Amino acid sequence: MPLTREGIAYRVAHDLPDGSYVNLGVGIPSLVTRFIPPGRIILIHSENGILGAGPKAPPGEEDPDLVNANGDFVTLVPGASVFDHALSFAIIRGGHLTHAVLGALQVSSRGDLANWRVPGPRVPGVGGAMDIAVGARQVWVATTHTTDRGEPKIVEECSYPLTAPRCVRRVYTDLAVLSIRDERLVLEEVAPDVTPDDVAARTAATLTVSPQLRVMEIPAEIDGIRLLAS
Amino acid sequence: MPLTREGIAYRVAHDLPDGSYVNLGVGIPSLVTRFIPPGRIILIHSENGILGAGPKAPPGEEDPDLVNANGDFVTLVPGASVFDHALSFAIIRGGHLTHAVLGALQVSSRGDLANWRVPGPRVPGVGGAMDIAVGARQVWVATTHTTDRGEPKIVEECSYPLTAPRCVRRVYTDLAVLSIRDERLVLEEVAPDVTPDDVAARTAATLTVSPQLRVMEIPAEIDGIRLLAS
Amino acid sequence: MDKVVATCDEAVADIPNGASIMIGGFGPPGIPVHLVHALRRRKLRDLVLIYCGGGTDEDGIGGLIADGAVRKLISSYPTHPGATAVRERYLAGELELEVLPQGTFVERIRAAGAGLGGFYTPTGVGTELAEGKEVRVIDGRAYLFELPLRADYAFIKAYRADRWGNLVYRRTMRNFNPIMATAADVVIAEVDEVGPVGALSPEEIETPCIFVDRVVEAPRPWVRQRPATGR
Amino acid sequence: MDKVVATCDEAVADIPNGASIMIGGFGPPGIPVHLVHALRRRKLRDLVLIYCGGGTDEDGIGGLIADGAVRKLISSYPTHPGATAVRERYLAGELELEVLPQGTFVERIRAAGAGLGGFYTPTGVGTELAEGKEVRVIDGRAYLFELPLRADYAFIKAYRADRWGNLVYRRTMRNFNPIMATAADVVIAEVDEVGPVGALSPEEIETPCIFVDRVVEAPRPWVRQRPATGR
Repeated sequence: MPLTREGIAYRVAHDLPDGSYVNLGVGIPSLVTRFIPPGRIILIHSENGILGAGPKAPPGEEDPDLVNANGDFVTLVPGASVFDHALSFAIIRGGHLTHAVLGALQVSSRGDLANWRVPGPRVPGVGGAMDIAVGARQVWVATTHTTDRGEPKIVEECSYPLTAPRCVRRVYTDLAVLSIRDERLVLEEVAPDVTPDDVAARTAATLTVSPQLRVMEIPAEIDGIRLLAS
Repeated sequence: MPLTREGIAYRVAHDLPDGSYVNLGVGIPSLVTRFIPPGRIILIHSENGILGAGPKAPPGEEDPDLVNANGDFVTLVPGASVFDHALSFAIIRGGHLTHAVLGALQVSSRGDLANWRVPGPRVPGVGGAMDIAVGARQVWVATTHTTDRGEPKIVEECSYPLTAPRCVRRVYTDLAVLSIRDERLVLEEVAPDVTPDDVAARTAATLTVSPQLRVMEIPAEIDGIRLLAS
Repeated sequence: MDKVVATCDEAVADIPNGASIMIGGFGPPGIPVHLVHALRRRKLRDLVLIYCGGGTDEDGIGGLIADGAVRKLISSYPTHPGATAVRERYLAGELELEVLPQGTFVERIRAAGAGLGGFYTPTGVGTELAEGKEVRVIDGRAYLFELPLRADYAFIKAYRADRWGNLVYRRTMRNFNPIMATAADVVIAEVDEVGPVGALSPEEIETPCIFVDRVVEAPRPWVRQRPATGR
Repeated sequence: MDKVVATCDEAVADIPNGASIMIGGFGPPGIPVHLVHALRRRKLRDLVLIYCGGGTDEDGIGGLIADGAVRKLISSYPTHPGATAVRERYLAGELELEVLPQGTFVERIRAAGAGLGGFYTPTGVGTELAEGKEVRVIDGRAYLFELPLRADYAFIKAYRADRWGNLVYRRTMRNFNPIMATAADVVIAEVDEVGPVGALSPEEIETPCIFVDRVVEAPRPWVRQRPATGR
């Protein structure tokens, strides 16, 4: 059974070690904070100048001067700090974030990432994506394995404009966890009842199956949130 | 009559306009603050991270965390701010200081400044001198006209290692005020009873006498401090 | 040293056609909306805006662009919700757009304010935003050369100020504001509260007054409802 | 996230011979003297120190140099009063010395912390400190190319901290400390007071905890005499 979007976020959250400093992209990555295992302290960085961003503010309690990089009115955890964009991108580019979890349009088997624009006559807008992709110590992608139209997102060569070459270390999808080691794409885990062949059929790149291939241990739901698709 | 060291500082102080942001070097420049005319607000920058440095702290009231770049325990004026060295040198190099008043070993007729070391087997130490010389909008030198041994400090070419080429706009000495315009050394003012020939005799560079040459208006003393040498 | 100006209209009165103007803010936090609206009332032409986003109707930056006042926008993320004027003008070929990675955008501004001639960043190497840029390998890694970016004017939003222009921000208002304050010929700060000189502690001042030329009080309504001492 | 270490000796226990170590401070303010004295007790060899001054007997840096523990000093102003050990060792040919303009010194450290590959500064052009350095003319002005400068360890002095290593400074303690905190593999902060997480406001934190690896409380006697709330 494939994972839901929340299931992907849950699986990512369990791999972030205690004491991590993490930047989260929009979409599935932004769900990761809901599933941090109890007892782990993980500080969320937001590129507009927060270390220690907390959950969204309850309705009516928004602080007009406090948003995250997605424009959500958020809160601050105890121990949080705020700073300007120069320091925020020194944190990003300087290798101070332990992890970034990003969405993707495409990921290549060598770890090239495309997640900022699709080709064509559109307004370009890159934001902090390129800095984060080159700067975080580990870049993980959290995404559905294919597009809404069933096209593979994991490909031999990205056809979309690159965010950064050779930056992705792991890919978490609804079907699998993959790692990129020495420019090879390795299947590390499959979702329950999903086979390596299922994953390969939905992947447009050569896949090496890890000798230690595991089946994900993931509950069907947690606190009423479904993690596995029915 | 030549000026005392305090007289040189007095003369400089009267040329700093209201609203100036000024970095002062050691020696004669550090005396300038005593003579700011009443009503003018001039903020003193210190390269170790102060804008708005005040007078030295009274004995017994020193704050161990508050020194200026000379290592003196100073005070802060109301409206002062403190910051790190990166911002402090952004202020310096970025052209934000309106004036720097510096000491000199030698100044050339084209405005080259030598004020950081004498040649020979010594430990080199430059501090902020080079940044200030290239960064302040106007660099003024305040110095005795000659060395203790009577050697001219204003020369055709500096023989000492340069701090920065072509950076000095004005030179205030015990004998004269000179400006450097289009790489020419111009005598603008002489001290009372000092003639252009007196100045030229103590200057090792070609001197152009300004058609508007003035005699300095300076009291013999102020508040018991002698400004003119007896 | 007193830099207080009575109104936003007065603060922007001398800006000519063709001026380059930095505007702080990210979100809504830290956007000097009153200055932007005053600028819009000037009905200028050929402006170059340096602003991280694309502007919306609410912040007035979208309106400036819709008015046709802007020749060029130097930006990082002009594609957020509400940035309709940018899209229409750009796709119609009526707006020049230079898009930079956000870290490069702010670092170029910082370089200008700090008197540097340029810098090398790893961001953008191997992407289409590297086109036309010098690549240099330093210690085995490839970097792009980037030039400083400065402007004729900067519009800054701060929370509290004193009459000399020392500035304090709260929460995520800082974003580009303290950096842009270093990199323009004329820096105009819109603030919620102006206090007397000495009201701000030396440590809490984020933008020292040396960077600020004009201060105008334009409080947002909600600020009036907060206790004066609290952040 | 709890980074508190019991003693300065424990905080420096893993530093090997030959390590490069940044030390904050300018004056006396902001020098982490207790860490320096603990380092001296380690009796290491071949250290590379990155420190703006030359060190004195009081701050312990002069003692480290006099001990022969230091192979090289990267500095800006090692010629202040009291810097006798530097002078003796340097003139005896026993200490390598790299002297940088102070703005270049701090900017090289910032570049390392910010992930930049280098930068161009106008400072030093046409002087003997430009020897061997690349000169580039940008927009009509000459600049020197400077590389980033990082270290294995940084010793930082702050006033207050929380247990995660968020740091606050007072008066002129900041100097190089917040910048060096960004540019070393292991950052050790000596502070006057450690409080609980949440004790510092988000705006007053000058060094976010992401930069800090170890925190050790080593209060100076005078700090105990001040009211706890005042700066």
